[in-house]
Amino acid sequence: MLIIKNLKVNYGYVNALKGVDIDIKGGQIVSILGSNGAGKTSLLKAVSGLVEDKSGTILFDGQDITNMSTEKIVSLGISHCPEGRRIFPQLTVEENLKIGAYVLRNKKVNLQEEFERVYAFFPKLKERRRQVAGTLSGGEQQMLAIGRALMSKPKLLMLDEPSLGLAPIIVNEIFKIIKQINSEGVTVLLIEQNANGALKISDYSYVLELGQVVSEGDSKKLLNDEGIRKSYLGA
Amino acid sequence: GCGKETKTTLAQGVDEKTIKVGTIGPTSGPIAIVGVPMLHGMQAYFNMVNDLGGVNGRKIELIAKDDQFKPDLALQKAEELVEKDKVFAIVGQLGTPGCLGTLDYFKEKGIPAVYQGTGVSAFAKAKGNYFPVQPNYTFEGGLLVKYAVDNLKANSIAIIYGNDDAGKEELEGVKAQLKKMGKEDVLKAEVPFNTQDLDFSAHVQKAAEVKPDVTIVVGYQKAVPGILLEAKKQGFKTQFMTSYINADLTMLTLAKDAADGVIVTAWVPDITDPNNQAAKKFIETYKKYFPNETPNAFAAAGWVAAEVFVEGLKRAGNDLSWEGYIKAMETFKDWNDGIAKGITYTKDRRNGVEKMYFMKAVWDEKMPRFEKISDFVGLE
Amino acid sequence: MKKYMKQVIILAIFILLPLVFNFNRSFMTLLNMAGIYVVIAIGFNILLGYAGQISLGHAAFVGIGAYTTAILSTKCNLSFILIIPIVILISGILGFILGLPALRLQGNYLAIATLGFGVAFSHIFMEWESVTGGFSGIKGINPPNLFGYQFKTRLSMYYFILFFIVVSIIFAKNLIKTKTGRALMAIRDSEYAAMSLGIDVAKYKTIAFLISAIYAGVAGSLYAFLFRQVYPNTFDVGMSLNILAMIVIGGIASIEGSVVGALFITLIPEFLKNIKVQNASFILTGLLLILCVMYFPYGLVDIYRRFKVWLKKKAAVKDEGVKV
Amino acid sequence: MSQVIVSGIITGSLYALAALGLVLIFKTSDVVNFAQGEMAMFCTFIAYTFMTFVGLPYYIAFPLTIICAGILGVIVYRLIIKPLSKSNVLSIMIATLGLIMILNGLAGNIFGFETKSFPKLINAKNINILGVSLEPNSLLIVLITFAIMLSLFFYFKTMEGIAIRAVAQDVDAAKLMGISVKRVTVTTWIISSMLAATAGMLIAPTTFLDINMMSEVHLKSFCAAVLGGFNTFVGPAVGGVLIGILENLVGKYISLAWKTVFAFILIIVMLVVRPNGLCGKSYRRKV
Amino acid sequence: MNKQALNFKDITIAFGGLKAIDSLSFDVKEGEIVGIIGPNGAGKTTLFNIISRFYKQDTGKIEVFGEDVSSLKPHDVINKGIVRTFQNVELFKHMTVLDNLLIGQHRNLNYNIFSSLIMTRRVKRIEEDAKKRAFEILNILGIGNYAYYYPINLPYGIQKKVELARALISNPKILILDEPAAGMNDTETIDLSNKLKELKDKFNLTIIVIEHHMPFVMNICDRVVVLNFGKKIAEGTPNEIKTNPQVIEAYLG
Ligand SMILES: Nc1ncnc2c1ncn2[C@@H]1O[C@H](COP(=O)(O)OP(=O)(O)OP(=O)(O)O)[C@@H](O)[C@H]1O
Ligand SMILES: Nc1ncnc2c1ncn2[C@@H]1O[C@H](COP(=O)(O)OP(=O)(O)OP(=O)(O)O)[C@@H](O)[C@H]1O
Ligand SMILES: [Mg+2]
Ligand SMILES: [Mg+2]
Repeated sequence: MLIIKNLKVNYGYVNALKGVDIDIKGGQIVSILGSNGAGKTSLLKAVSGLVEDKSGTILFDGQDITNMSTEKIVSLGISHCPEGRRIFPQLTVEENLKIGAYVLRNKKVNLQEEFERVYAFFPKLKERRRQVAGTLSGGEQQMLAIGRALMSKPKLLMLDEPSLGLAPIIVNEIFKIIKQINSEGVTVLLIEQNANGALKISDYSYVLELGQVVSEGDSKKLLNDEGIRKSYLGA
Repeated sequence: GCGKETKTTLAQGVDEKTIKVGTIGPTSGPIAIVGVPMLHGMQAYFNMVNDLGGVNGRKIELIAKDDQFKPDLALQKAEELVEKDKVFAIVGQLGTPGCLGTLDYFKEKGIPAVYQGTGVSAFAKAKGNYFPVQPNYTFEGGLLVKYAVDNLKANSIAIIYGNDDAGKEELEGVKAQLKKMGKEDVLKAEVPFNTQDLDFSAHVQKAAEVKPDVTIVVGYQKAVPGILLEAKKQGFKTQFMTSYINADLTMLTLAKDAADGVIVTAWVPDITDPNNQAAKKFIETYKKYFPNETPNAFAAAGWVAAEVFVEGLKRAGNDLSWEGYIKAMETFKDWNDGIAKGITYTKDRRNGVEKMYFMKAVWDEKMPRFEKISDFVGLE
Repeated sequence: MKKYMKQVIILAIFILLPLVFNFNRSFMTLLNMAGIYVVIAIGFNILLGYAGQISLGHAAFVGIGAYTTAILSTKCNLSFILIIPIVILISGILGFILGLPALRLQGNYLAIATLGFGVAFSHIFMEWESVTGGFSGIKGINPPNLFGYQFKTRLSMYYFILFFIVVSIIFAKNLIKTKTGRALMAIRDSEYAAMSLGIDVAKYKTIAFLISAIYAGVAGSLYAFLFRQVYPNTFDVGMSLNILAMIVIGGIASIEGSVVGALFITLIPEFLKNIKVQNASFILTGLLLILCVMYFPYGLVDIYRRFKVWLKKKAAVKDEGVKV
Repeated sequence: MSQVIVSGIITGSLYALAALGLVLIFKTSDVVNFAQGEMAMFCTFIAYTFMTFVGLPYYIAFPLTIICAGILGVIVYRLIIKPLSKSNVLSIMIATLGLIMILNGLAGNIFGFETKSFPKLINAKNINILGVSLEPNSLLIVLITFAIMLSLFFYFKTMEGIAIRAVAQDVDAAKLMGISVKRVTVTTWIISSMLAATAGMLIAPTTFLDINMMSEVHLKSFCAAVLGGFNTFVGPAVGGVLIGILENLVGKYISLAWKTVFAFILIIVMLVVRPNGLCGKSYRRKV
Repeated sequence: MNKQALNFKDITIAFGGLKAIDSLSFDVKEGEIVGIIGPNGAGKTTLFNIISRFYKQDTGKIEVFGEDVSSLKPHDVINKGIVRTFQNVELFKHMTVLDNLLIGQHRNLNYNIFSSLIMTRRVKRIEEDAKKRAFEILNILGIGNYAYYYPINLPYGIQKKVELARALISNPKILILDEPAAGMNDTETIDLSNKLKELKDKFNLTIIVIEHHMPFVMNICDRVVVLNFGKKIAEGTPNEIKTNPQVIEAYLG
């Protein structure tokens, strides 16, 4: 579904990605691990067309999206929940969700139903739906960012550290939600610092270090890999 | 004059073929509205003179500098004209700030300065190398109020004046004249406005409260029609009078019937009058050189500046030193050949135009016009 | 001493410039005006570039400096040695007052409040005739007099102004390298973090206004000494916007940028004036403003930085060449 | 008293009308378009040209000018705003200062420097209500201003409207929502240019048409927007009307000469009391 | 060890109708590391904002070493020895990491503006010392090589560390940290918690920390306070908390 070949990303003199190959099959959950600065965020930004200096090829459903504009990429059915939440602080919670469904604006969608689906995942958001998003607590904002990403009914959902700043009970919830969405046919590309959780729910995983893929494989296998356990699982 | 070791007495900027003349005024930005027509008026006159062979065989070259209506830039441009371009004279400089800002410098240099596009009385007092043409506002204010009291028999007068140099000097003039006539109590209301104002309802109300027989309005072209329209709206009945600044069709076309019956002063014979030869020449020449423009009062002012300057040149003949030119200018005695009438210069008399006449605006959809209602009159 | 070599050379160039080229008087006037704008722009950059506080009313301070000088010089016959401290005091106080609304306002709201301040003052200069002379302004300001030497010519004023520029630059540079300057930048980047680290936001915002007002006031004083007359319509909104344009064109948060910007904006009309098309220099100036922000988003000073990067790249290529 | 208040409301609605385009641009890009007034002036000249040189009647020239204004909006966007899309807000504001010079200069060269009269929307006899004399044309302008204000207000609640606001708050995040930032920005420039043209043509009968016709209105519209609250559409109307009334009352009862000074001091004081404008919502970033 | 460092007495604050903190009381002893946990939106950050005086509580008071600080201005809080980090990282973006750390020392630099204008010898010396100290702290946290970077270009985890360094350099007695380990993986988190313990001993700190990362909390905290809907629902050692059914239901899941 998503095929990335020899992807390189630079920020001025910094080579954030130095030739990465990744292959995501439809219907999978794929997770990407890596320590701070490994280039995980850069990878997602490259896919959704948010970085300028990049080379390589990115194919989505067989279509070359390497040089497409972000809005086009997104309208093809990729939804990207970015690092740092990036909710619209001066819009209300519900307006944030509404704009999440922007790509569906010309289709007949019952927005109210979509809201309710998200509110079912995150009841907290429903309580706060008229609140200006910028005044939400950190975790509430995170929920909103995830909820907003779900609103566009994507084919591929890319989540950049969704569990960041969430209470353990919600983290578990998030993983369940990801599973559920995946079971509805959505492919998921997941970046997580919570390597344990990510490896448990994903089918396949990549490990990035200093802009390169250093290992990859079935998530179950990686979960038992000694090196991985030491660097990411705190064991 | 400067550096006259050679036997010729020519001042800087003059040779056998040309006379270089400088002018300074705002020709870009907002006040270009005044600056550009005035510059073109001068240019039209000089072009005409040059096309007819120049003055004593010398063609006039006009160097125009843009001061953006700023006194500091005006001074800088003045220095450039005098010391770098080495012009013979400064003609038709426009704008109170610029004229004031360069006054000391030009006095120090002694370069002839003909026509200041401002009514501030400082230049009449400057004497020496200064030759104002345009009547100053103090004088005009006096004339207006004198006419109101003597001819219109006004017992109560209100003045609505622009809060700028022109308006304030005009007010001075009104007050001084009333004092001279011992009629200070006739002035019932003094209402200032800011030159950028759009809403004149308060101003008109204030004036209307004193129920004046005559209301004098002084200000630039846009404010006056605004006030007239507001007065019409409020049903304020009074005899309006205004300054020569508005003595062209602009006021009539903007205010339309609200301007009907307004009395204006004029010093340039009505440029819309088909029987006026001098004015006709102006309009024809202007249209020849600037076919896309309609000659207005500002353009006429530029024309007058050039006309007076060239008359001085003619009188000076070949004695084109600064002293020679100044001396020649001082021979003007009730000069009436140009558009402007009755100009007299002596060693201590530099008032420029000292006689004006009155006109009445007539609104007529097809032919809006001014009708002359008095002869040339002065204050004495 | 070696450390300051570059600065000394630049200063020497500026000292020798008018002597070598023997500029005519009107160009010297323009240079002097540019110099005065340099002082204003440096102060304004401290306010906008470093402290992140906008002002669209800075011409008022220049006017206050100029009028204070004019009045003290003509009515009280004071020497400039006394006038300048008084100007500093008065513009400082007014800067403080304008700083007060800034404590509560941000962005456009601050812009409008300061604009209002500027417009109000330009009317006051015009209306308060008994003090400011109304539209006729004030004439006859004495030239600065130092031990009997009168700074009367454009050249002597050039050096007089240059002295103030040098002092302005040194003070500004030292300021931003130390505690106060850093506190200003901190406020600009995050008020919350600044507060939590013990920076009194109100105090430092006020300081920023105060300092930039003093720079503008002193520049106003220099203006009065240069032209020896002042008129109200000089200090209008147009001037305030010009000052803003200077530092954006030159470089926000850069002292060198202030200098470059001030010189650029004051001198371009001089280079465009020879185009004999109606309004051409006005239109082209506008065009240049746009092109500048387009091609030099970090200001004209960025040319120098880019040049350095380019040099380094060249050097790097050479190094590699050696390796191979 | 009531006459000056009513007059103030009418003048104020001119300020408000001019401010709406300003606010629209601001809401999408945080940019204050200093050239808004000059765009209005330029478009009004276009309308004038249609009427006097092409000889079109007013009711055809008006919509035609609005279309031209839309084109002007596209041009401004393509040539200035788009190339600057990655620059900071101040740079764009300086560019709009440059645009003032270009438009003002060109207008002078193309259309000349004389002051012209511009026709009103409707020419009906003044009406008199309770001793206050009113021009029907002015009433119509007030109505139009409020109508535009309301439509903008509701437009901003629709999906497209929310998209515009989203772009203003976070460009990259907006792109991730599938919003074409370019399209949204060019749309707002088109609309705001059309608003400028509308404002210009409705204001010109009052200020008369020349290259300076908008200078004062523009300054005041800026004040109106800020006083009312720059991030709302109701704000400019409230601010504009308030400034209009305030100026007249100060002029009538305190001093005509000092009214500008008073008005601005009052604006500053009101802002200090309500730092986000009278109708603006305060939004403080949370940490 | 037993002196009271911080004492919250009956704190309440509401936004609109919602009580973000509701009659909250607890204290922190000198030298302790106290964890504050609770579901999202429980009021944890709000509590920190109250300590920082960004918000004023509606009722109740806060004592620092026995002194009521409710009337302090935000910029005075640091003078009581309290300094904080922020949940979403509040670095000075347009200043280098080094400059960020120099601002951390702002109130310790004792010279006035006039001496800095002419750059007296003393000013130079103080500045040099401040720089040295900045490097010391950066090196302790292992981020010395980032001194001349601008924060925007740094990965999130490093930014969090820079913020910690900036807080530490001001010689605080009480350090309050809002989710210091967010964005770090388990290994990095454990490293950080060990580092914090070390720092605590080295600088005699009292630490209050909000964190959702349970291994971190378990590893580092002497005591944990649990909030839910602005109310304290439990308080105790990490192990007690871990097994508290109320906490499990509301928070741990
Ligand atoms: N805008 C930028 N400018 C310069 N360098 C950048 C920029 N963004 C990222 N980098 C650098 O690129 C590298 C990869 O960054 P990236 O954000 O992709 O890492 P990451 O794996 O997502 O890290 P984290 O876990 O901290 O989120 C880092 O070294 C970072 O410093
Ligand atoms: N300024 C405000 N206006 C309105 N509501 C607010 C404001 N600040 C906070 N809140 C609300 O108060 C509650 C507490 O917020 P707080 O940030 O303290 O939560 P938290 O415990 O830190 O949560 P998290 O773990 O998600 O960061 C939240 O529900 C939030 O929406
Ligand atoms: Mg990342
Ligand atoms: Mg929080």
